[in-house]
Amino acid sequence: MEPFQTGAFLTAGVLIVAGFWAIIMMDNLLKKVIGANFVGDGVNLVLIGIGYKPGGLIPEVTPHFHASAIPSTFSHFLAFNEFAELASYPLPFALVLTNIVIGASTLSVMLALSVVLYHKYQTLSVQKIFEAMEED
Amino acid sequence: MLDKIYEIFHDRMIHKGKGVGVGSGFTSEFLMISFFLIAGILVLRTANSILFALGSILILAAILFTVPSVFRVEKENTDSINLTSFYVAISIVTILIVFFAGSGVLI
Amino acid sequence: MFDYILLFVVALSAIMAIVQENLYKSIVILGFESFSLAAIYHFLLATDVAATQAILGSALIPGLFIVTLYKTTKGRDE
Amino acid sequence: MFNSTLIPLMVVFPLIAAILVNFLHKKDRSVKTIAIISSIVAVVIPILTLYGVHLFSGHIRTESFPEMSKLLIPDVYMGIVYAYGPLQKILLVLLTIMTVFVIFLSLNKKLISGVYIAMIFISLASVSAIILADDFFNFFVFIEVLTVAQAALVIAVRETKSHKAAFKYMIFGSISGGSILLGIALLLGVYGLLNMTDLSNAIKAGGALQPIALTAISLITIGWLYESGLFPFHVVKSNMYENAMPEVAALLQLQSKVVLVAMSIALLRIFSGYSLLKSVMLGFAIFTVVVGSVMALQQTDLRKLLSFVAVGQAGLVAMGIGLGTSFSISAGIFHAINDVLSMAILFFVAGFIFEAYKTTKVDKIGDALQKIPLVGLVMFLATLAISGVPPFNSYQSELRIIQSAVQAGYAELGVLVILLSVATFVAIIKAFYLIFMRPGSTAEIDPKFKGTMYKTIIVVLIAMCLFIGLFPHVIYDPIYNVIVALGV
Repeated sequence: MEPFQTGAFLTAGVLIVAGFWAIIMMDNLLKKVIGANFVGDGVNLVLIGIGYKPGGLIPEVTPHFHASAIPSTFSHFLAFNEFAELASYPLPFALVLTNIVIGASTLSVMLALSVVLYHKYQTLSVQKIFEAMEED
Repeated sequence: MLDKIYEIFHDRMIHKGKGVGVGSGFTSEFLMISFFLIAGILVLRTANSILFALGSILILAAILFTVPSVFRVEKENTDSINLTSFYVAISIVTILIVFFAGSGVLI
Repeated sequence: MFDYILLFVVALSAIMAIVQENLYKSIVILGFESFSLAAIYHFLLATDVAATQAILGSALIPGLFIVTLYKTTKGRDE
Repeated sequence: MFNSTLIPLMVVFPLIAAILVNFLHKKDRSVKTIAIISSIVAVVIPILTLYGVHLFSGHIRTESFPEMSKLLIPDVYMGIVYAYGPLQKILLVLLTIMTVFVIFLSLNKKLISGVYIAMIFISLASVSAIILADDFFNFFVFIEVLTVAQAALVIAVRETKSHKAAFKYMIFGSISGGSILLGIALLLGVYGLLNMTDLSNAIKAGGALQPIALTAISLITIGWLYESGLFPFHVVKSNMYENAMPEVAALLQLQSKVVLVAMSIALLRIFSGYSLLKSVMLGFAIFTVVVGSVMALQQTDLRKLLSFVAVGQAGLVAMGIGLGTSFSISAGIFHAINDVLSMAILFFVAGFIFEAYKTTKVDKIGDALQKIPLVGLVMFLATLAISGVPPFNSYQSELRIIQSAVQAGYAELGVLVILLSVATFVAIIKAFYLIFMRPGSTAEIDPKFKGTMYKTIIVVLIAMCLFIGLFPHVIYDPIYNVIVALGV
């Protein structure tokens, strides 16, 4: 494996562990939400790292590639097979785009809920909100 | 012995209002103890190792000494987010250990 | 070399954002982390993801966090 | 016309309905019309559709090349695939019929708005997609959408308790969503595939699992625990049921049981040769059964009691699936269907009582049998049904679960199932006695409330329970054939 890829996976591990730590251990509501954001970021980084190919082409940038490349006129273009061998693997990128959007929407719902809970209890501490006596 | 248990249950149940009687406390206690017995028998029967068997007998004895175990279960299952987080962490670790050790990767 | 430094920055800022006491600072660090992550996506040859992450992660999400923080503590220290 | 091209319509149609209803927010009459028409159409679509496989954008199976599949299985699917068979048909018809009932009950509330109905439609669409999808990432996306939609349905109650429940649900949802996606990412890294059928073939061809694949299994199992509301997450799930409106709670327990069935089958299909997974499922299921029924015995609020009973019954379903023989898996799925019906009756009764008395505390209400005799009778029958008394449906499935436990060599679990049904019966019949027969009520019944819709629906549902109990083979045989054909 390429060293940069290994580094990306290690960083993703740090992000995921830090996020889980924040979700499970932290007392502040916003810290928990920040932790959820970090978990999402770390998973995205793992997915992107899977698709990486060292020194490869960017699959979305088309000038490298033409389906019917003719050497005389389009000498700088590649045929599809050649392009597919050189480019990085684009499937995880599509997954990550979806996941970023889902993560942002979940995050906004959680933030809205924490505002509502703050207005009720006048605190952001999980201990105080969830251990408070229930009044009917 | 039985009077004492009845009194323990009565004292604990009295503040929960009319809805919960001593009978449901006894039913759930019976369910808990039979669950631990069943789990012990299962482990004894399926695991062939002496260590497992001894360990399960010890845990069983320890549980049978703390008879009103229902209240403990109830205390551990409140709406609190912290206790749930704790059990989630424990379960994640348990699942990882079981899968890795059971497939012979760790040991 | 720059890409490795970015990886280190992301890992460090994630930990700092979580151990930070002041919520404003931790949100600023969160935005910084998201932007560095977008740069890493660029080095990992995922330019479209990098653009999305740069917009969402370093503008929208910290903005939402700042609004939430303003609505909750209203300048009071906690 | 009635062919398998209708398959994606089961997901797309509720989504379109949701968007329409969402735009018509606050125009109550048109919201009602559109909701009723589109929910009935949503029932008709799965009945009319023929069995088959839908390939999105026409990507057929093609030869693999090294970039795609790192194990070189002969051919792979290139696009997203939806598969529709007898099991999917049963689950989808159940899901859509129950959604129609819930929408009919919700339409007469003051709470009603376009967005609320839209969330019900979105959750219907995502559960349909979870049932149909043969693609792991599509599965994950709709699980996340389902989490947000369910949380929104609970938030709409606008009480602090429901806000707390929804926040807890979403926080743990981010743990489970991250776990599932990380598991999918690791599987994608090892095998280069997302399609479940191909993944299963590739894992079979690959021999023993590597540590990375083991990590992936563990992470996806954590997600499975959350989605089905088993042991560490049972408090979160029961809190959701308790704080939603009771009829929406019926919908939520239906959805989580259907997701439990769909996700278990997906897991068992992908890691079919891996027996440790079944043991882990079984262990967590047994724990959930015991904790759920013990907690149900301690409650004084009818809604809270029913939510813990629902969690315990989900554990029973997972126990059937975790035993791992084809007999026990089909018995578990059959029990999921039966249990959803009888649990829904109980939740609708709770909804009726909540509407009539404005509370569900069992020690405040009393003497209700003279005022609402029909509801009392149906609740008694539903209690018999859920605790497995012979003419009703749960008897058939619990008997099958006990038989399969004995056949699999775990006779003790049969004893545990009997104990669970006794505990369930005690818990619910106690609430029934206190509400309907105990003299002296402190809460007053609302004289204006008629609840004709509630009464009609619970009578229809108890008739369905009785029908399945008398003719179990209509439902059970297709399930058993599917499970045997899957060979899990």
